[in-house]
Amino acid sequence: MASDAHGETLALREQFDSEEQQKDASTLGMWIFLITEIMFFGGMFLAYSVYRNFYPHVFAVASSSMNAIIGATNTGVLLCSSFTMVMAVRAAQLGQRKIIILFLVLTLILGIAFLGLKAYEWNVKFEEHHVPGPAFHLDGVDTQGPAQIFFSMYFAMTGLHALHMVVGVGILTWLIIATYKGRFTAGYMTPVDIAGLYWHFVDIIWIFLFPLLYLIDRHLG
Amino acid sequence: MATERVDSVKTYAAVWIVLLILTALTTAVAYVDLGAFSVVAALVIAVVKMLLVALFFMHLRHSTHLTRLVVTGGLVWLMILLLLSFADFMTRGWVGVPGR
Amino acid sequence: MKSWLLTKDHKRIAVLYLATVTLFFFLGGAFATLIRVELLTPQGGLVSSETYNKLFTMHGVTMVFFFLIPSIPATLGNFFLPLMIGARDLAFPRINLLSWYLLVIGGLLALFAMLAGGVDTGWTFYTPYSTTYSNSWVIATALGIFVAGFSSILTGLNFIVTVHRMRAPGMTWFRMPLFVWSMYATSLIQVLGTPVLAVTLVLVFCERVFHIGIFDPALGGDPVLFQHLFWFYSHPAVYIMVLPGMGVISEVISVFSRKSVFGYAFVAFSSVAIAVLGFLVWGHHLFVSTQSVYAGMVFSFLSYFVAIPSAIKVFNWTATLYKGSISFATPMLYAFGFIGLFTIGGLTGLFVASLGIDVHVTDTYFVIAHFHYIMVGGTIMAYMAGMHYWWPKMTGRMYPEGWAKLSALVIFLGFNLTFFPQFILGYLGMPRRYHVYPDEFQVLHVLSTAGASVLAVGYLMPMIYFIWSLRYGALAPANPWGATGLEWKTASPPPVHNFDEAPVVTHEAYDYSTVMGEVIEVG
Amino acid sequence: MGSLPLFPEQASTIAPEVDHLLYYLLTVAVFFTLLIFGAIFYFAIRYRRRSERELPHVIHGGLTLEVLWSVIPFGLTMVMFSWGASIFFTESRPPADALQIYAVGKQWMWKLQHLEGQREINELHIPMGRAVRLTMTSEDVIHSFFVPAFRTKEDVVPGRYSTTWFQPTKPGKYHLFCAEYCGTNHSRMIGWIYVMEPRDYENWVSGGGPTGSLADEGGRLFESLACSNCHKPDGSGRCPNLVGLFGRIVQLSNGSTVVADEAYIRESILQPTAKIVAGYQPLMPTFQGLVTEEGVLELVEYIKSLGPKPGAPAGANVPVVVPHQQ
Ligand code: HEA
Ligand code: HEA
Ligand code: HEC
Ligand code: CUA
Ligand SMILES: [Cu+2]
Repeated sequence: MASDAHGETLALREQFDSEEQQKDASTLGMWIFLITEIMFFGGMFLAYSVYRNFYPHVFAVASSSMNAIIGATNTGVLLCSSFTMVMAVRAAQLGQRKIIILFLVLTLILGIAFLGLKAYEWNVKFEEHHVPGPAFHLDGVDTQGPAQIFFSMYFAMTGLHALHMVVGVGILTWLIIATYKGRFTAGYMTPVDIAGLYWHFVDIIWIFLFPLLYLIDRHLG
Repeated sequence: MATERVDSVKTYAAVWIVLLILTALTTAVAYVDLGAFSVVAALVIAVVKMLLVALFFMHLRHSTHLTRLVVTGGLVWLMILLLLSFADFMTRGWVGVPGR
Repeated sequence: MKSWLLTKDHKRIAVLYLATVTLFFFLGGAFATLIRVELLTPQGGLVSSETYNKLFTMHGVTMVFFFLIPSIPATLGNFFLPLMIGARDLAFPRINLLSWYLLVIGGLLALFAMLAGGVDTGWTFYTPYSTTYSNSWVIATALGIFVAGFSSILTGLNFIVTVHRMRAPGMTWFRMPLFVWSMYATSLIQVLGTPVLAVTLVLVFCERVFHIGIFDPALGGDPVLFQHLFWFYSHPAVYIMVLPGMGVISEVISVFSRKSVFGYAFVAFSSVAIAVLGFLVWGHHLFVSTQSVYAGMVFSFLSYFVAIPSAIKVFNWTATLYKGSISFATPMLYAFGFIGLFTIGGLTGLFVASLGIDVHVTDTYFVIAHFHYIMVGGTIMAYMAGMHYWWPKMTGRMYPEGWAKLSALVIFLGFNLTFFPQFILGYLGMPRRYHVYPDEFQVLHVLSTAGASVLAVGYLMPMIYFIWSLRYGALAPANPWGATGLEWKTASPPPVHNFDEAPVVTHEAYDYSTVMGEVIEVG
Repeated sequence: MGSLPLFPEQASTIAPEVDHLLYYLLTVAVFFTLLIFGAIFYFAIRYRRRSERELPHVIHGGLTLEVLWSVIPFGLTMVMFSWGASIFFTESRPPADALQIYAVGKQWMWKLQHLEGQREINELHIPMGRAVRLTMTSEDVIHSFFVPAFRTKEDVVPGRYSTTWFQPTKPGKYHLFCAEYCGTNHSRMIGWIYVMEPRDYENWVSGGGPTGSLADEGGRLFESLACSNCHKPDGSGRCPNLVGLFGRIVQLSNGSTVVADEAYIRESILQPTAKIVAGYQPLMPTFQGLVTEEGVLELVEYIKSLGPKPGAPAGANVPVVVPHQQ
């Protein structure tokens, strides 16, 4: 890993003295970016908690109208993708290029599967008139307003989560191409590592969204 | 941080299986009437899952103090947002005057 | 041209920022001028109510999001943070350039909104007015602020990583100049606070476009929730606006009294303390919003905690002067102005943090006066101090000292004439955001407008002589003030990679005995 | 124009208290401002640079000083906090015998209703010396009810009730402002408060509303909206008896309790399913969109008039200290 300060290697940028410094900087940068993401989703979690606290009954009814099977399956899919992602990172640590690609592709497929299920779910919501708007209607509650708020939060939260997934899918695609072209070596795998952090973070968000949106007081319904 | 710590496939696989089991568990538990503890159970399981992902998949357990500080900071700030907001929402009506 | 637009050099990016925020300052200033002229008469003859509402909204939006928040961090911070810690550049130069582009894109979106018809929600975008009732360009403006927010986040992220990872050998945390400490604290706020504003704007956006009812009371939503989310960012944001200024003042006070800042560690930690405590007080903007009484008390109580670190700073700066060798160069004059006006602004912050007083003065000109004292009297003074102090380093030219001193004086006088009467107006009950007002308030409004014209002249002067000095100013030596920072150890202006020889730090900051040998007299 | 006052008129019991707190704050502020300005001037002149070569002694700091100038200001601010909070607490709790008046804000006017049925727009007549309690709501955006001479202000929020109160001490005519930005004519959403001698007020108010008292009006609405079909005065049928409801603690079906205040009654009418009374079914339809905010206030007043909580004076607000969620 010894490269001189004004490194001519592909990887080392001129503002850094060493690759180690560069990697530390990138990793720290990514973690800081992730806490901005925590705060970003945090705003929505706040809104969600406030309204759930205002309208517990409506939220329970609305939540029970979700398909928990799809929700649980999707959670599983995402967890599997996290596993394949971490395997890709591991392969990168060991410098096994083919295996990196294999696992990245698997992750990509799982990510797309998640988005597919999500799209299917949204489509169902459309047909059931659970999309906020003039046509909105939820059976089982009398006051449609709070119910609509639940679904507004649902769409905002899952929508922004899905947006992050789409970005993740883009990153994965780029990584696969770059790995294929041989950009990464055992000495320089920072992008894979960092993409991994991002992907797991998006997974963690979903770990919270799933029980909060799909599983409120299921025993009632 | 001279050399990367490489975890074994076994560790990763174990964590992965546990995560899947926890997902099944949280789903199942939702159908049981635990009263107010339903939320608690759901959140506890979610937090455990989060910790597993963060510590193992995101390598937090091998990472520097600084990284851990950053993560803790992020969570603390989230708590500030939630708790101080709820200082309002939970105490509304305490004086028994509408809007106060 | 192309070399500038694609540059990754933090110094050039800083200059790009400088040009951008200056533009927005004069735009915001033009809106302010129109506001003040309009308020000359109680009956509001110059513009319609609708236009007036757009004026103060666009004034607030421009000044806050496109001028003051990026001002010191993105110009002086960008230019000097790497230099002061002995780095070749920021950790992520490409992200740095991206931040600038984001600011420009955000600014263009906001400008588009202004040209297309303007926004009239107030810079605070309170719901349900902003989501349901306003038929102005809320979406484009919100989008602009959203994008500019990411510029701010990325700048903060870049600075934090740079401070952690790029310090020169020997540059320990407690050898860092206080400006770096304050930029670090500022960055923390940018990173932790701005995302919440971003998501709030997304929710407003969704609500406005799809009418889905997240804050809509008609559907059972809570408009006060919006206020919590907004101020969770926007209160800490006021420290984004003032902490960098405090950093500049620490440098300037030290250099021009040729003494180490009194209680260095206290000043350094107070920056971080302000950044942290600043997140605990946002509810003091909601005292009469129907927030619960107890929450009001908690937030009032916590507000006083954030005042203490500010007090510590003010006292330490003043104590630094004691037995110093005090020069009256322009940056120092501005620094004096800053301390005085920030003190007044901060102390009146204590008034509005007191529940009993705030119920009466909230949403009146008292609040307007409070924050202009800090933001204009404080931060802009500090910004001017920093601009004069570092101008020789940035451009390699000296500014004309006489003119500079004159403009500092004009700004100080004009400022007080503009905003002092507003404290009285506010306590008398003059509500803010009023286009027409009862006759009895006119005298004070006229005074304020008179002051604003003096102030405008004061701001135009530096604009002219700075540009003049680019061509005709005397050539600046490497260290014209006898300062200790690493930025003065390299040429004026610095070479592309900042230092010809990688610096190694062996002394604490502000050790003037090390530079006395190289002091060069300046006129 | 004419004379240039520096302080607004003091016309309520709370006004002098607020002003006293202000004097305290001014004293502290002026003291520190003079201290800092004075020190800067003195040091700057006393220690001005006399030669380019001079190098002052290094002073690193002093712990005693740091502690002193943290602790003393902190003590001073704690006085600001507790004094301000105590005034605020008073401002938040109207006395039990306050005169009830309702206010509805709307772009861009104030609509005020007296119990006796008098209605006013942008004007409010009140008796001197008597505490007045306003229950307020908005039909559209947030407004704020601000009377500088009384030093009171409270936002008026759509979708909920807010409360403010004051006790005028001086007859006269005072500004009423809308202090929360509410759109184009925000600055024209102003009016006057007329504080009258109690006897004049009696005359004014007994001039009578065009349609009778607010409660009567509410009773009529109760009939025409067919509330009375379900809610029978004898409590028969599947609906709760509303007699004596106001101020009572209501047991809800989810086990919690709530005090039947104005906000609860409003919610029962507009969002009946939000809180279900224990032992009843969520049968009640929502009246959202069928009744204006003013109408709701009339209904509230009617239900209040249906009989007090045993032992309490009529129309009184019974302060209750039972925690409940909202
Ligand atoms: C840079 C900007 C900035 C800064 C630094 C501050 C600093 C402070 N602000 Fe200010 N504030 C604003 C910008 C700022 N504010 C803006 C823009 C608004 C209005 C927004 C809107 O509604 O549009 C506002 C509004 C505002 C409110 C709400 C008013 C209302 O709308 O009703 C409150 C209430 O508590 C408040 C309090 C404070 C306090 C306690 C501080 C403290 O941090 C001040 C600390 C400083 C000192 C105390 C001075 C130095 C100390 C001494 C000289 C020693 C003596 C000290 C003691 C005795 C303690 N501010
Ligand atoms: C950084 C922030 C910042 C800055 C620098 C300023 C600067 C100024 N502001 Fe600012 N102001 C705000 C932030 C700021 N303001 C905010 C957040 C609000 C609240 C908005 C809201 O309610 O939503 C506000 C509201 C506000 C109001 C209240 C409006 C109302 O409530 O109705 C007023 C009224 O006097 C005012 C005046 C001024 C003046 C005179 C200046 C001066 O300092 C400006 C001086 C600069 C110039 C004058 C420009 C230089 C010269 C030219 C452009 C040449 C042309 C000029 C002439 C020929 C005269 N401002
Ligand atoms: C279809 C029958 C029906 C009509 C019409 C009806 N209500 Fe009700 N109301 C109920 C029932 C059933 C309950 C108890 C369940 C609940 O809390 O929702 C109730 C509860 C209430 C309560 C809460 C009572 C308590 O003891 O806490 C109030 C107040 C009330 N109604 C007012 C009104 C008013 C005012 C109207 C007319 C505008 C009205 N109701 C019309 C059926 C009705
Ligand atoms: Cu109503 Cu302002
Ligand atoms: Cu604040």
